[in-house]
Amino acid sequence: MVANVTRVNPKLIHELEKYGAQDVQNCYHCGNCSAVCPHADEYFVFPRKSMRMLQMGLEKRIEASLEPWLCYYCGQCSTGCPRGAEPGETMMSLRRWLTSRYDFTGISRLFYRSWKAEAVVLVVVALLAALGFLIFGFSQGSIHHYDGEQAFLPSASIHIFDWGMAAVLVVLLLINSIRMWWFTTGGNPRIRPKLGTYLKALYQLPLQFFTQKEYARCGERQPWLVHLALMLGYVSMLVLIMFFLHGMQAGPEIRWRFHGVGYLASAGLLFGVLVAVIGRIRKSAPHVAHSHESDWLFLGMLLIVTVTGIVQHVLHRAGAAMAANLAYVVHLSLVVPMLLLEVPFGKWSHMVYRPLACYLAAVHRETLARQRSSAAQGEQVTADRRLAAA
Amino acid sequence: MEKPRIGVFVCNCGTNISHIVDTEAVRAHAQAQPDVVVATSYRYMCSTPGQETIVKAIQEHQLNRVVVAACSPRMHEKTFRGACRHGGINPFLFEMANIREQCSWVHQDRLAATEKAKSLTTAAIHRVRHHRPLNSLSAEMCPTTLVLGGGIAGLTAALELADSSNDVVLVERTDALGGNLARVDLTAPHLDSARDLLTEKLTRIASNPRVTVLLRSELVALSGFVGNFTATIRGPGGNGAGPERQVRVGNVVVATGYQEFDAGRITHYGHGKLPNVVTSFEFEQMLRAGRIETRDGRLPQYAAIIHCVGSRNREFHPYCSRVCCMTALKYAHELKSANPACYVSDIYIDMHAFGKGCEEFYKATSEVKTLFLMFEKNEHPVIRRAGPGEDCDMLIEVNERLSGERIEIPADLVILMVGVEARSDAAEVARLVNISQDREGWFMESHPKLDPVATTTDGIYIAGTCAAPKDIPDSVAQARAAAARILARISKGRIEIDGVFAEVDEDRCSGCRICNELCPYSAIEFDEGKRRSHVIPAACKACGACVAACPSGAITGHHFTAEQIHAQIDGVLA
Amino acid sequence: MARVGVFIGQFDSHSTIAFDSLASYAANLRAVEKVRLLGLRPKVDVKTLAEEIRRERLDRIVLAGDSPGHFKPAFTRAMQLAGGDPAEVRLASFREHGASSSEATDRAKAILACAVHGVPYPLVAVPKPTVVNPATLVIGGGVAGIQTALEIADAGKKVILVERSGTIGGHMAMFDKTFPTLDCAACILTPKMVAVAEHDMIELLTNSEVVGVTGNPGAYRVEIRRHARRVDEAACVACNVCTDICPISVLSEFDQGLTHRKAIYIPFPQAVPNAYLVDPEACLWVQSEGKRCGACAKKCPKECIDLAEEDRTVTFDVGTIVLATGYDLLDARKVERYGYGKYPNVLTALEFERITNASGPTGGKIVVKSKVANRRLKTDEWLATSDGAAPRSVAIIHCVGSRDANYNPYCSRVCCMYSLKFAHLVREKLPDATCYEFYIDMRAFGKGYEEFMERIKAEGAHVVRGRTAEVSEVDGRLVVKGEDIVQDRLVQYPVDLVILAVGLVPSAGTAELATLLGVPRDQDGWFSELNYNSEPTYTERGGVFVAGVCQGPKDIPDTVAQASAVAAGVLRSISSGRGVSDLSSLALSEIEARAMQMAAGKPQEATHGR
Amino acid sequence: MSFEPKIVGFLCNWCSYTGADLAGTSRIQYPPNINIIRVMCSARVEPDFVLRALAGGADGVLICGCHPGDCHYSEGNYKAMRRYPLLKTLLKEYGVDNDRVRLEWVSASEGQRFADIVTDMTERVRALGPLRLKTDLQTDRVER
Repeated sequence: MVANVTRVNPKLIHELEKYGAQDVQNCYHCGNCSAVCPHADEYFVFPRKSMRMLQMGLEKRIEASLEPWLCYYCGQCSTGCPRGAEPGETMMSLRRWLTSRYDFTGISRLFYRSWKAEAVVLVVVALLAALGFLIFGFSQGSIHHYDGEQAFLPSASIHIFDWGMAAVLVVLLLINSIRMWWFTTGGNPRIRPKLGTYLKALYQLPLQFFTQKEYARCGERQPWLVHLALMLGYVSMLVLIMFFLHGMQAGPEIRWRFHGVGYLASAGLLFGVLVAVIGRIRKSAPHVAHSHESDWLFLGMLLIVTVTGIVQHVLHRAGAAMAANLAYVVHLSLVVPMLLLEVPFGKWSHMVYRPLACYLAAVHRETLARQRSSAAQGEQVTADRRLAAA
Repeated sequence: MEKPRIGVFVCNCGTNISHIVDTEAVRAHAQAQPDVVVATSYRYMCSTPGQETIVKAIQEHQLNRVVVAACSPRMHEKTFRGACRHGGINPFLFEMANIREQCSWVHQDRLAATEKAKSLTTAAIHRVRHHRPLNSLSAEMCPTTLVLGGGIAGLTAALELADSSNDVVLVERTDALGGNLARVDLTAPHLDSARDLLTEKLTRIASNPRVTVLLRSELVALSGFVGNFTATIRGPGGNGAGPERQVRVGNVVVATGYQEFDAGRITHYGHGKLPNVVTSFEFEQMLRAGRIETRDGRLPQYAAIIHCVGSRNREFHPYCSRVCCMTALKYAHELKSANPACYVSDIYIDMHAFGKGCEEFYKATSEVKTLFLMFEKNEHPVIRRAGPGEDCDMLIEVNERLSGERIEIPADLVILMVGVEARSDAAEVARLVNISQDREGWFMESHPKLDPVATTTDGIYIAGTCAAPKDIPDSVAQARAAAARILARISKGRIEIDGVFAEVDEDRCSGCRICNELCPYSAIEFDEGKRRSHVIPAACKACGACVAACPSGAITGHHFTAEQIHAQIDGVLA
Repeated sequence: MARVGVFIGQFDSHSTIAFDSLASYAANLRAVEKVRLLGLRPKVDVKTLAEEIRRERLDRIVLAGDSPGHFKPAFTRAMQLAGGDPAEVRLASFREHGASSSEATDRAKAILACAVHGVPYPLVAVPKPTVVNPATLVIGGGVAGIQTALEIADAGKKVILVERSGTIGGHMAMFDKTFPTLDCAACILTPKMVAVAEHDMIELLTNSEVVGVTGNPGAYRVEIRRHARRVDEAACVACNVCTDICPISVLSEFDQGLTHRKAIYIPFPQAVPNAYLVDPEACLWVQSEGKRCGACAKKCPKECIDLAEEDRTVTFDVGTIVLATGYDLLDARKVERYGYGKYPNVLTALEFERITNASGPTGGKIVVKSKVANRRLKTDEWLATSDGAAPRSVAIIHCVGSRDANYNPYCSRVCCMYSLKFAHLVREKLPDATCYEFYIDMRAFGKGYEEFMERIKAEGAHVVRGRTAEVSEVDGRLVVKGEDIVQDRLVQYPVDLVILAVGLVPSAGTAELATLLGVPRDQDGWFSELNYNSEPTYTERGGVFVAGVCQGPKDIPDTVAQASAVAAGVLRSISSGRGVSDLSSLALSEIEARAMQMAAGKPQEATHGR
Repeated sequence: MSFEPKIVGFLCNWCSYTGADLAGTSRIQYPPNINIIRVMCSARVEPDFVLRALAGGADGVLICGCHPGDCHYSEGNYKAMRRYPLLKTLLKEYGVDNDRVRLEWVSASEGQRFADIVTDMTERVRALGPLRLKTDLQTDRVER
């Protein structure tokens, strides 16, 4: 078999430095990390191999790899690394880089390479959103009314706005997801899955999305629980807002049917965010020891959004309509950039890429198993023929 | 002659011998031999109590012959001769039967091995009856030392000896001292100045009146023996026929160094054809000149370093050249230092960063983002010109082992880490000073572990890379070790000569002079007056060639007489 | 006079050198036109620098710093671009010449001054000769100490050889075979040990430690604590009666705790001196302060046991001191992932050496450990016994605690080769056993080593390029886990025996000895040599030499060569008195003056070096 | 009982004897039929030694020296090499089969080669059966 010759690109490792891979050049390939990784298996041997691809700058190979998404950064690899090459952080950086690769707009690339650009865009979008909401509010309602006909920001209108934004996000994410599929599977000459395989593994998508079960395979359970709380809180909130906004915004009395779930979701969010922020400040574990600027922006946004949401809700219950309206505007003007920028271009995209990667990994595994066994059979046949000929 | 009273001592060597050979049976068999007064066995004859057993037995039983059946005489003959001396008998009235290396370790049949051990012991008993006491002679030790080679090893050895107030003659083939070190700018792993190191040595050599430096000179003949060599040195002159001078020296340090592997022998590296493929020494030249650039004067954007050029390869040299890995890392550092925008690839097999501070240096080289690429031993990367559309001059194709990919590496400058090999004239030097070379042409030490500086020829020492590849600290250490050995000998003033040599019985000598021509050491002189030959004991190495060849049987090879060997033959067949 | 530019850069981020004060010192030196501080790991712009050289009309550049060579090529290039002589870029390396901290500012200044004058520092900084006491103290009785002692004594000079344990021989005496020739270690070492014991010029003090050193180079006074052996060394004939009768068994240090020895014992049969000694920690008589036992003393046919003997301190006057204190293995328990101490059949390299050694506890049979009940202590012990089961498969793990930022960053230099030797021994003694060898880089660099490696591979050892991540126990069998990088897969092999190629660390007591003697150590704890390239056997302290592994890991041939080299230095300093004073005894002004004289081409009286 | 040949080996001290020792230290096995006599150089082996061995009951004689060019004494092995054909001619006269007396080069690093040579030679001599030299040779020996 004539192997394909791939050109190495020594520049990529310099590029990845901007995505947070500061130490990957230190790796001398002892393989310790792959062997301790709870997620590595006979089909996906990583993180060492991914680090190698990165050192050598084999961009296409990295683009085609699912491995970075199979890593949940338990940090065992980094703890045991004899050279301080930070395999866990490298995988994290690769996820950032891949996110920017899947993203066809180039925005993601811009944000990861320059946190200042990201911050500026965030602020601009927030200001624009705030301006829009204020104009909208004043044009059709009164700042002194939260509920009723004169409501400053009536839930029905916001609901329509939400759906509009959701549509934009879905389109963006869908395109990026298709690109991810194409890079890793559809356009990958090494993998030729059958349609049946795709269908058979389909259950993985909801399963992984709701349970984040792969994460649980990392040695410690605490990070998984935090992550799950954050994820479920976020998703619950999303469901509440997308489908039950009128219930959420009704008031000022507490409607436990909606708000009960909302409180739980907020608690989950707040708990998750606080644990993450404290962890990153203290650098208490390998997976929080290194923070990319985008991580701080992301957590900061999330924290403010959560807090303003809670403040808005409390003020509303307390009957301070104007204050509640203002808080709501602040809340919304932060939610908009957060969703618009983080979901398709930033860390929230993991919400989609992770389950998708788990699904595709299942497809790969089955396909690889099939391909390997038929290759082995092929070899056997050739060997038999040779024997027969002899 | 007094009646032989033989003591036989059988060693178990822990279980090394006794697990196959029934040492008790051997002992009993020996005991039953005529003239054997006492036969004992012990766990370790070589240990202090073992040797004491021999000493005591000699005294208690008035032994006048000793046989030890144990390991190889190469291992412990000296030890047991010492024990005999302590016991009060001449050390040559002793014989060893090798029942370990040549019996218990090579056979598995207990019965057959025991029988063989009996035979060997019997042969030794037969032989030892015919042993004669031999006495060593002593000769003068000339305090002057000849040092061959003016590289770092030779310079160090010369200085070490001269600083202790001994005369040194330093012979260098080229027109300058310094050897290969003079071609180096900085040394790995600390990037210290090689120039300062050399300047220091050269200044000290120049200012030391004890050192006579002979440049453009070479040794053409060495006669004599330890303590009393006469070296013939040819000085500079037209067509290698310069004036010759003779120097009396007591010892010789061979520090002739190495030569670099000819990179042109590996055709797919294109050295000599591709303009920007250079050897490590050519690159060193570029570094010294401050011109790390391509032939046409551009700064290389991509540089590649290829390790093990000619080393660790079945086609060329099987061995590791030991210094290239660290030098390669040094180059990676230097490339990055001269031009931080340069991308450096380092293409290696195994990274030999074993010295003090070397692993740390390897890591530091990784930290500056050197791309390390690993290839398989016995495979070669292939270098070709890049196409016009490429942003580089050359592409290197190789199977990369750590990724499993077949890859191309861009390069504008390729540095070939050429290995070191024995000099083409090493065989000539070996012949002149009468030492051996191994399969690769390196000079052989008398024992690789316990005597890494001495050779099988007394008074000839080896230092530095002529013995095997090594780095500067190791060369310096070896050169000093050679000097230590010589200092110890010089300090005693005289040398002892072993009693084993050949002797001509002038009454039987017919004066045919066959032996004169035969002797490789010119140790046999012919007395024109008497028309008889005679042997110079101190020059004789006891090979026995003359003994076997003498048509009149007039030469006796002491300790290997026909009588003794006949007895031994009869013994093994008894 | 040359116009000199001085550039000062820092390479090691932990360096404490006072760069600022050096810069102001340099500025005041004659000929210096320009001084610039470059900071930590500077990225030099060659063009700007060339411009600067041209502007200042500099014809010599002195690049100073802890390791300034790292920046040199940029300066050489700039000098070339500026039209100057590239050879006029001089280095003033503070680290190279032993000025590694802020306390050594004067030394650093001297180094700088020499470079400015274009004279190599070691040529200038030569301490005055002193009278040297011809006696030498060698600390450590391993192969390095033995070799040095013999070389010096063979030259007719007195040597006092001090060894902490009860016998000389060191680690080499424990080994079975030595790579790559596979000759038996004892066979080549024991004759030397015997020679030491018999040498008229060597005074051998075993069971002894150096506790005090006073005086100056050339005239040291050393205090040596002679721990009570409690057996008269000269009288003992090693008849074994005392050991037979001794009721106390403890684990044998020489056999790495794989078997027992008695409280009165001889470390191994070929020990030198060949005499027994009492372990006071274990001896009933000593522990009960004479109330119990004492059987050995009563039964000794030569009546040479004195259980009441006490430690003594003796004093010697010596001129030079040789450090040959060797190494210890890193405590393998620290590398938790391999389960040493938890799983009995995870062994250190030394334990395996003893198991495979014909004179070891199993008579050379390779076995897994067996559980043996210790009735006295009422515990179970895992010992190597000759009736133990042979392992069906063995894993050898390289780089245990070496080349690892979490333990020792350095390479231990010997492990690759001895691991290959182990693979050979396993395959030879147990042809049906599988042997896995996990490595990162195979460092077979010495004479005949590469060929040895090829031979071992051909013999059928499975060589896996990858480090073992962990050793665990599954269903009573050990499982080693790692990535086989060349085969591109994760591997898990069930094995019966795991051998850890544990890295080397400075032997216990190295730090104390360093303090006692005033010899600096490097960041890894090994004794620092005076100069990496040219003085690998001298130390900063005059008249104190280093030999063997205590200066840094090395194999037997390199150790022996270095040990002999030390002898050369010792003999030379005895005969000439040169180079035995402390380097720090030289005043800065003195060095400055000499450097200036030399630069002016004035002949010096002798330029003897160290 | 099957015939076990007796072979006498004359080995030079520097290469072959060391090579035979190396076979030992490397634990390379070979048949125990050979008994080794050490000489300093293969050049020391007089034809008389060989005849004495054969007459004394040896079924074969092996002479080993350094490889050509490797002789510790420069060219002792060449002397042995030159002497060997003459010896063979003489032995032929006595009716000694060609395979019974061999001259081989074994270096200090060739333990395996030494073992192979001994194994091969033992097989061949075993196949040839016991050697019975003529009585006149016996008388000749006694007379000397």
